[in-house]
Amino acid sequence: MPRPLRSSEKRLVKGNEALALGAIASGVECFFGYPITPQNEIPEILSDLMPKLGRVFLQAESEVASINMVYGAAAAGHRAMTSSSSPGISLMMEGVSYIAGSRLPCLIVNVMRGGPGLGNIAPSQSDYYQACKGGGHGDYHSIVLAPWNVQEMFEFPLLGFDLADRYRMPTIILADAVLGSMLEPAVVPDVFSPLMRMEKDWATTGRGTRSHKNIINSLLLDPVELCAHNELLQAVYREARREIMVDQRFCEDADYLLVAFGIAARVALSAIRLLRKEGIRIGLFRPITLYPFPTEQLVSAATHVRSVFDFELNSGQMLDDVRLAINGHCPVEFYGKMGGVLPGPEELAGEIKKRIRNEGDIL
Amino acid sequence: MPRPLRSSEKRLVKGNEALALGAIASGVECFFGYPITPQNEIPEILSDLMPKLGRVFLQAESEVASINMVYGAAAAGHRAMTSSSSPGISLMMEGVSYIAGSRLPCLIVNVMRGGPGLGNIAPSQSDYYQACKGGGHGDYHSIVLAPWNVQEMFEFPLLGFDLADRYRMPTIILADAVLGSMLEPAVVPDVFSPLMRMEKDWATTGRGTRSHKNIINSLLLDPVELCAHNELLQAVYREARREIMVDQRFCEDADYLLVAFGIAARVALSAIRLLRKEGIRIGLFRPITLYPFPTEQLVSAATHVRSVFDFELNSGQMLDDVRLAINGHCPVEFYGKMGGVLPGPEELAGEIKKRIRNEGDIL
Amino acid sequence: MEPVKIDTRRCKGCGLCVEFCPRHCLKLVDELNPIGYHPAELHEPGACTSCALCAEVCPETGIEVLRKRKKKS
Amino acid sequence: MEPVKIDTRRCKGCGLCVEFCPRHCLKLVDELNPIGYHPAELHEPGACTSCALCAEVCPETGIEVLRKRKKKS
Amino acid sequence: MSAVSEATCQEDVECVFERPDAMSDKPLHYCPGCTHGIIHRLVGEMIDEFGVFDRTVGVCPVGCAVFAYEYFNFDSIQASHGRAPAVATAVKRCDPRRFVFTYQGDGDLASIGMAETIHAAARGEHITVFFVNNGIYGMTGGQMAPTSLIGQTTTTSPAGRSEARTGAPIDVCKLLQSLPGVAFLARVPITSPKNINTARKYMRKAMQAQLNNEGFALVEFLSTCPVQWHMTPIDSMRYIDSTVTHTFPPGIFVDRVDTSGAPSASSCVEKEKSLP
Amino acid sequence: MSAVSEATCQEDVECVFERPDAMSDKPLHYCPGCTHGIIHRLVGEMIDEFGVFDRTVGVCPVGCAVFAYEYFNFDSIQASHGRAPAVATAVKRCDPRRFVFTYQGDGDLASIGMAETIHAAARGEHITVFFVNNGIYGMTGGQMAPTSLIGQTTTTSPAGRSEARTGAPIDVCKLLQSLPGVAFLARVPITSPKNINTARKYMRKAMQAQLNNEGFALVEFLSTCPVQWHMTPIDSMRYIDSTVTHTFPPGIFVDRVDTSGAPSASSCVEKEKSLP
Amino acid sequence: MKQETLIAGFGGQGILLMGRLLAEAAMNEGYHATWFPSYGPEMRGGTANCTVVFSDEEIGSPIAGHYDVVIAMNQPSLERFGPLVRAGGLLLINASMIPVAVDRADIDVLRIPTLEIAIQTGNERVSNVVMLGALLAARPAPTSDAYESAIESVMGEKKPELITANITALHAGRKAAERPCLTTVKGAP
Amino acid sequence: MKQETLIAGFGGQGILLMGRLLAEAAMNEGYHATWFPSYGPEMRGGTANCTVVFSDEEIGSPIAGHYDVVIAMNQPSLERFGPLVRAGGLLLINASMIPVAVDRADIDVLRIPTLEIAIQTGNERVSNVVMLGALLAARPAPTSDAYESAIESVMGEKKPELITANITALHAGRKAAERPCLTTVKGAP
Ligand SMILES: Cc1ncc(C[n+]2csc(CCOP(=O)(O)OP(=O)(O)O)c2C)c(N)n1
Ligand SMILES: Cc1ncc(C[n+]2csc(CCOP(=O)(O)OP(=O)(O)O)c2C)c(N)n1
Ligand code: SF4
Ligand code: SF4
Ligand code: SF4
Ligand code: SF4
Ligand code: SF4
Ligand code: SF4
Ligand SMILES: [Mg+2]
Ligand SMILES: [Mg+2]
Repeated sequence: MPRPLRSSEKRLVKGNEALALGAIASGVECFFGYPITPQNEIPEILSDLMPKLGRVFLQAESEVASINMVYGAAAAGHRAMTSSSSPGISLMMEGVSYIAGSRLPCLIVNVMRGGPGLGNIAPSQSDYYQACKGGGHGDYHSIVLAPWNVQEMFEFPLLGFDLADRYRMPTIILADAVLGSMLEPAVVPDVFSPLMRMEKDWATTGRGTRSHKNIINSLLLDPVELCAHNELLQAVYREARREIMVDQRFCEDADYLLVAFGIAARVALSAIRLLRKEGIRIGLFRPITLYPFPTEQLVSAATHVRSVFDFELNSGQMLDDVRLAINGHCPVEFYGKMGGVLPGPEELAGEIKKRIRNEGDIL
Repeated sequence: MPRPLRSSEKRLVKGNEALALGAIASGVECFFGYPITPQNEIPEILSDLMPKLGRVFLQAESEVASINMVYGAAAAGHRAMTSSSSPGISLMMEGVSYIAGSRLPCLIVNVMRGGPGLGNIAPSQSDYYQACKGGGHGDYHSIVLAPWNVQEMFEFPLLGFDLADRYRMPTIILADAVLGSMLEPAVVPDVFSPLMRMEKDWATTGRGTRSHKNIINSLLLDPVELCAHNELLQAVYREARREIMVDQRFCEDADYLLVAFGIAARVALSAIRLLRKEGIRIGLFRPITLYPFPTEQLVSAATHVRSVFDFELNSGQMLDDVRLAINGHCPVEFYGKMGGVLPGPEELAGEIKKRIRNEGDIL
Repeated sequence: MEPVKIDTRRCKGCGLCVEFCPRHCLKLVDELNPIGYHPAELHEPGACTSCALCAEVCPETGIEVLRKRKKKS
Repeated sequence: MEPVKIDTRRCKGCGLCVEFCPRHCLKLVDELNPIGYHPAELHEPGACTSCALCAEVCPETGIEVLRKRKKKS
Repeated sequence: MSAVSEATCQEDVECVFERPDAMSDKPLHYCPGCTHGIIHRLVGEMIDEFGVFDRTVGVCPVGCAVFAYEYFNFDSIQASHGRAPAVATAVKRCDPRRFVFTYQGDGDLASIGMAETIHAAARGEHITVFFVNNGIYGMTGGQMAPTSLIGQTTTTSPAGRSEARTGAPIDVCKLLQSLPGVAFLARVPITSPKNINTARKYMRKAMQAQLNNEGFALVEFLSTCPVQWHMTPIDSMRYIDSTVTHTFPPGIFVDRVDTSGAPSASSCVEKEKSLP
Repeated sequence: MSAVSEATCQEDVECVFERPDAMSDKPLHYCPGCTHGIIHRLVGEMIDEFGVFDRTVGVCPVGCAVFAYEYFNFDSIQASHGRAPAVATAVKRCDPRRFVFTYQGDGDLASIGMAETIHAAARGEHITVFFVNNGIYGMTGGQMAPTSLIGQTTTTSPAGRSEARTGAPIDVCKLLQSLPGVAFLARVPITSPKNINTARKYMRKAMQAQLNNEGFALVEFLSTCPVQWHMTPIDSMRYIDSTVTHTFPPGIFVDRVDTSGAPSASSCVEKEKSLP
Repeated sequence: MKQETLIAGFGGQGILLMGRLLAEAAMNEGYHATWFPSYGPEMRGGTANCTVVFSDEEIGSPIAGHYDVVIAMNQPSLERFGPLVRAGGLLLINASMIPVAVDRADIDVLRIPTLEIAIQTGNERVSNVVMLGALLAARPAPTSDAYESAIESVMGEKKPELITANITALHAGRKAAERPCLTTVKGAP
Repeated sequence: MKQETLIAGFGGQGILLMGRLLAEAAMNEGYHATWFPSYGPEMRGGTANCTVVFSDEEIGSPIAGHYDVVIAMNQPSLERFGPLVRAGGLLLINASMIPVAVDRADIDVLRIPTLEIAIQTGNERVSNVVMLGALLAARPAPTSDAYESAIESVMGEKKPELITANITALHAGRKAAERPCLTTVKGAP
C-alpha cells in the first residue's frame, strides 16, 4: 500500500499530485505515459505507487505509443489512462480518434502549456479546440472536464472514468501548468480501496467461456455501416448532455456574465470580487464540462444580462461555443492572453470596466 | 522532364493526378509522404516525376516523419509538401503546430476519408474541425483551401504555396476521396517551367555570407515573448482575411441559401438545379477558403434570405462557422451524412423541401 | 470416398495445390465459380495418397483431406 | 602574463578544471560570482605550463590559455 | 467446415487436414495465392495446439491483414498502423495470463511501427509477433516498403529501388538480434510444404517463449504478394526462394526458449541457411 | 572571447586555447559541470576545423540541448522531440552542399525518436548525428531513459530500473551496427582530456563521412548529468568510467570512412575497450 | 441532356476501364463528363463499380442516387443496383454471369452474353467492351466514333495492340444488342 | 484578510521551499492558501520564483499582478519584482546578495543580510528561512507557531535533523528584522 495519507483533513497538495492520487482512488488499473513538463509529477508518483498496489505503470517510448497502449488496455476492459501536455497530446490525435471510433472508455490528462510548437511550460488553455472540437480526424468527441482547483484535480479522475465508462468514450481532463504545479489545501483519502473491476461485456479480455468473440475495431468499410456507426456516436453524444456541469456564482442579480473555465475562472472570480466592490453586478459562469458544453445553461444564465464577457488563456476558443449559445441575443466580448501569460484579477477587472464604459453602458 | 502533356486542351484527369501535376507546376521542390488510400496516386506520380526533374521525392517512414521533413525543408527555405488522408493527417498534428509556431510556409494535402479511427476509404469531410480550428495544440491556424473539381485540384497547389509564402503559414488543401479518385476533363500544362527559388531571408539555408545567423524555432520560454509571438500570429491571420475566396451561384434572387464546400457543393449545385426547376429560389454559397472563413461574405449573401441550409459530409462542423456568421439573424438548418455516405442530389433536394415545408415556409 | 474435399466456393484458383500435389491429382476447371475464379478439382482421386500437401499450401484453407483409418483407435 | 584567463562571470564552479590540472594550479574561490557560484581562479600561475587541459574540460568554454611564443611564425 | 467434418470424419474415415477450430468459416479476402492465408491458418493451428484459445487476444495490423479478426474465433483488437506492439504490450501487462500476439506486415512493423517494435523487443515484452514480410505495401497498392529489394519496381520506386536514394532493405531480424529482451527470433519463407512445416516449428517456439515468460518472440515470414509483384502465385514463391532469401536469409536468429524435453531448434543462423 | 584574444594574443604571446569561432559568446544554461558544454565546444571546433561554417545547418533536439542554437553562430533549426533526423534528412536532401548535423539526447534519439533514427541510418542519409547519452531525461527532471542503467534510480524508476519490468538499456551503437547505410559509428565517454581528444577524432570521421557522401554517421558521447544523477561533476565522470562503460563499451562500431592520407582509426571495437 | 450511368461487377472484370472509356467517349463528343470509382478492400476480386455522368451542362454531383443506365456485370451488382434504374432507364445485364431474369416493365432490359460474344471475337478478355457496344447500340450518345477514339487514346497509352481487339469487341457488342433475340440466348429462366 | 506574496531569486536559494513554508504556515493558521512556482529552463541555477496567496476567503487567482509582499533574494529579482509591491506593502531584500538600495517611500523596505545571519546560526544554507523570520517579524500572520509547525511538517518529511536548524534560523531572522539597524549592516550604497 502507498504511504498512508491523513484522512478527510486538508493538507497542502500539488495539483499534479492530487491528480495522480485521484487516479489511484478512481481505480485506474494502468498508466502509460511519456515525460513532459508541466505534468511530470503525475507519472513520477504513479511509477512509485502503481507497482506497490499491484497495478501497471509503464513509461512508454513516446506519446504515440502511450495512447496506443491506452487503446489496448481499454479494449481489454481495463481502466486505462495517460497524461501529457500540449505537444505530447497532439501526437495522440490518431490514437484518440481510434479510441473514440472504437467506443472505448479511457482517461487522458492534458496539463496544458503555451503553444504552438514547443512554446513554453507556462499555463495556457489553447488546446480547447483540440480537446472539444476533435483534434483528430472524424466526427468524434471526448468528454472534457475542466478542474479549477486542486480538490477537483483529485476528484475528476473518478468522475472522468465513470463518465467514460457510462458512455464508452474517452474523457479528457483539461488542466494547465498552474493547476498542475500549484499547492493548495485539499482533502485526499486515507487509504486506497482495492480495485473493483467492472464487467464490460464488449471487451476483448480473452474469450474465456463467452459464447461469442469480441472485436475492438473502428474499421467499417461499407459507408452505410460507418454512417450508422457515426449516428450511434452522435446519439451517445446527445445522451451525454445530461452530464453537463456548471458552476455559477453571483449570477442571480447579474447585469453582466463572465464566462471562464479552469484556472482562468479563478482569476475571473477574483476580478468579479473587485468589480462587485465597485458596484458592478457581474456573475461567474464556469463550465465544468467543456464538452458537452452547457449551452442551455448559458442561455438561461444570460437571459437577463446586458452582455457576456468571455475570458480565456488563448485567442478565444471557447468563445465559439459561448457565441453559438448566445446566438446574437446580447453582445459577447472577449479578453484573453496567449503564450503562458496569466493576467491578474486587476487587469481583467480593468479590461471589463473599460469595455462596459466603451459600450456607454456604465451603471 | 516528365512526359509532355497536351497543352491548354482538356483531357480526362484523375483528381489526385491533377493535384500531383499541380504541385509540380507550383514549383514544389520536395515531397515527403507515406502511402495511404485514397491519395496514393499523388506520391506515386511524384515518385516518378520529381527525380526526373531534379527535385526531391522521399517516401518517409511515417506521417510523423513526413511532416517533420516538411518542417526541415520549409525551414531551409524550400517549397515543401506532404499529402495524406485523415488518420495520417492526425499523426501530423504536433508537426503542424511546430510549423505554424515557427511561421513556416508549406503545403499539406488531406484527401479526407471516413472516420473516426480507421474508418473507411470513402469520401468524407469530417476533418474540417481539425484543419480549420487547429487539430494540434496552441493558438494557430492554417490556410485551408477546398477544391471542388479536378481543375481546382490542379490549381490549388500553386495558390496554396503562394498564400503560404505570403503569410508564412501552412496551407492545407482539404479534398476528399471523390475528388481524389474521380476523372474529369481538365486543362493541365504542356511543360513544367524550371524551378524559381524564392529568396527567404529568414530561412536556415546555411549562413553563407549573411551577416547574422537564422534560427527556426517555436520555443519562447518567456510567457511575455510567447504572448507577443502569438499576437503576431493572430495579426497575420487577420491580414490573411483579405485572401478569402467564395463561389456564389444563383444567389441574386435567392430566398434560401445552401452553404457547402468541396464535393458536397457539387451535390448541392445539382440539388439547387432540381429545386429551381420546382420554383424554389435557392442559391449556392461555396466557401473556397475554409480558413479564413468568409464570414462577412456569408453575412451579406444571407441578408435577404429566409433561411440558410448547410450541407456537409460530416456531423456539422463548418456549421459552427456558418452559425457564428449568421449569429441568429435567420434560421440555420443542417443536413449531412457521415462515414463516407455521399447523398445524391435528389436526397438533398428532398430534405431541403421537407424542411421548408416543416417551417410552413413553402412558397 | 473422395480423399480431398475442395470448397469450390472459397477456391480462388491460385493453382498452388495443383503445383504442390506430388501425385498430380489436381487441376483447375474451366468453369468460373460464383466468386469469379476457376476452382481446383481432384481429377485423379485414385492417385491421391491423402498426403495433405495440397491443403498445406492452400491459402484459403479450402481443402479438407480424409483418409481411411488404419486401425480402430 | 597570466597564462590562463578564466571568465569568472561564466564560471559555474564545477571544479573540473581544478581536478584535471596536472600542476594543481587552480582552486575555487570563496566569494560568489554574479550568477551565484564560487568561480575558479589560477592561484599558482607560476606552475602553469599552458597545457590547456583545464580549458579542455571546462563545460562553459570559460578558460582561455596563452603561452609565450617559442619562435616568430 | 465443421459440418462437413462431422458428416465425413467418422467410422473408417479420419480427417487428416481440416480448418483449425480457432479459425472462422468466413472466406478470406486476400488475393488468389497470397500466402497471408496460409499464415493465418498456421496461427489458428498454434492457438488450437497450445490450448490457449480462451485466453488469446490477437492484435491485427493496418495492412492487407487488417481483417484478420474476421477469420479467427478468439477476441481480437484492430490496432492503428504500426502500433500493434504497443497495443499488445498493454493487453498483456494488464493481465499476464493472456496469450497475446500481433500479426503485422512489413510496412506496419518495419516502417511506421519501427519504434514500437524495437521498444517492445527491448523491454522484452511477453508477446508474440507474427511478422509477414512481403517486401511491399500490399493493401495500399504496391508502394515501396523498407523491406523492398534493391532494384524492385514498386509504385513509389518506378525506376526500381535505389540503394543510393533509399538505403538497403531493412533486415528486421538482424536489427533486433542485439536486444537482450528478445527470446526468439527466426525467419522462414512460406514457399513449400516443407518450409511451412519449418514455420510451424518456429511458431511453436515463439508461442512457448511467451508461455514461459521468456521475453519477446518474433517469427518473420517471407510471404508472397502475387498481385503487387505482378507474378503468378507459384512464380512468387519461386522468386522468394531464388531471390528474396539472398537479402533475407532464413533461419533462427535468437533462441533462448526453454523447451525442456522437446528437441530445441538449432540456434545457429548459418546452419539454417540451407533451406530451399 | 575574441575581444580578449585580440588584446592578448599578440607579439610574443599565443593563444593555445580559445572559444571556437563557430560558438557564440552567450553563457550556457547547463548545470555546473554538465558535459553538454564540452560537447558543444567540440562541435564548434569541428565546424571551424572543416571550414564548413557558412554551409552548416544544425538541428537541435528537445532536451537540455534545446537551446543549442543560442550557442552557435551558424544557422540552426529546433526540431520537435525525437524528429531531428527527419528534419536533417530534408535539409540535406534539398541541398546536398550543406553540412547538416543533429545534436540529440538519449530520450530524444533512442526513445521517442527511435523510428526516425533507425530509418535515417537505414537510408544512409548523409547526415552527422551527435548523440549525447546521459542515461536520463535531464531537461524534464530526471526520468528514466531507455539508456538508464539497470538498478538506476530515477524519478520514474524510484526503486531502481528493473530489467524484468523495462528491459535492458538500449545500446544504440549495437542496434545500428547492422545497417549498411551507416558509414561511421562510435562511442566515447566525456570523462577526461584524453577521452575528449578521442571524441575529437571520432567526430572528425563523422564529419568526413558526410563530406565524402559515405552515409550516416553517429558519435555517441557518454555524458554526465550531475544534477539528475545526484553526484558532483567529478564523481559523475568517475561513474561513467567505472560503471556506465560496462553497459556501454566505448569504441568504434562501424568505420567505412575514407580518410585517404590521414591515419584511419581502428575499426575494431575490442581494441578500443581499453579506454579509461 | 444528362446521363448518369453506373457500371458494377467483380474486380478484374474491367469495370473501371468500361467507365473510363464511356467518360472519355463522352468528353470526345464535347460533353462535360465525370467518372468516379469505388471498390471493396480486395486488391483482386471483390466488388468494383463506377459512376459516369455526362451532360451538356457543368456537372454538379459526380454520383447519383438513381441512374439512367445501370450495367450489371455480375449477380450481386444486379441485385444491388438493378432497382436503382430510373423509370424509362436502361439495365444492361451480363448474361454470361447472371442466370436470373429481371421483371421491371418500366425500363428497358438487355441481356448480353458478353463472354460468349467476346470468345467469338477471338479474345475472351474483352467482355467489358462488348458490353459497351451494347450501350452504344441502345443509347444515342456517345457515338461510335467517340468510343473508338476513346479506345485509341486509353489503350494507346498502354498497349496499342489492344486497340483493334477492343474496337472489334465494341462492334460485336453493338450488333448483338441490335438483334435482341441473340441477347437472351443463354441462361434465361 | 488577504496577502499576496512573491518570493524570487536564483534556483538553489531555496525559494520554492520558502513559499511552501509560508503557505503551509498560513494553512496551519486556518487560512485558504495557494502556492504557485515558476522557473527558468535550467535544472540548477537560473531564476526561480513563487507566489503565495493566503486569505480568509476562498482564493480566486493564485497569481497576481501586484503584491502585498515581495521577497527579493537576488538582484535580478529585485529589479523585476520590486516595482510590483503595492503601496503600503513590504519589500524584503536579501542584503547579502543585493548591494543596491531602493527608494520607494510608499512601502516598507527591509534589508536583511541573510547569509551573514545564517552563518551566525552555524548553518550557511538556511538563509532562506532567515528571510522568512524577517517576514514573520514584519507581518502579523502567520504566527510563529504556525511557521514552526510548517517547518516541522515540511522538513519532517525529508530530514528531521533540519528542523532545529531552521527554527533557529527563523528566529534569528525575526530578531534581525526587529532590530532594523542591523538590517542594513552590509552593502548599503
Ligand atoms: C496512419 C496510417 N498511415 C497509412 C495508412 C495506409 N496504409 C494502410 S495499409 C498500409 C501498408 C500496408 O503494408 P504492410 O504493412 O506491408 O502490409 P501488407 O498489406 O503488405 O500485408 C498503409 C500504409 C493508414 N491506414 N494509417
Ligand atoms: C512530444 C514531446 N514529448 C515530450 C516532451 C518533453 N521533453 C522535453 S525534453 C525531454 C527528454 C529529454 O531527455 P534527453 O533527450 O535524454 O535529453 P537531456 O535533457 O537528457 O539532454 C522530454 C521528454 C516534449 N517537449 N515533446
Ligand atoms: S492429398 Fe496429397 S496426393 Fe492428394 S491431392 Fe492433396 S497433395 Fe495430392
Ligand atoms: S490452393 Fe486452394 S485456393 Fe488455390 S487453387 Fe487450390 S483449392 Fe483453390
Ligand atoms: S593550462 Fe594546464 S597547467 Fe595551466 S592551469 Fe590549465 S591545466 Fe593547469
Ligand atoms: S571548469 Fe570552467 S566552469 Fe568549471 S570551475 Fe573551471 S572554469 Fe569554472
Ligand atoms: S495485395 Fe498482396 S499481400 Fe495483399 S492480399 Fe493481395 S497478394 Fe496478398
Ligand atoms: S539536467 Fe543534466 S543534462 Fe541537463 S543541463 Fe543539467 S546536468 Fe546537464
Ligand atoms: Mg507488406
Ligand atoms: Mg538524456
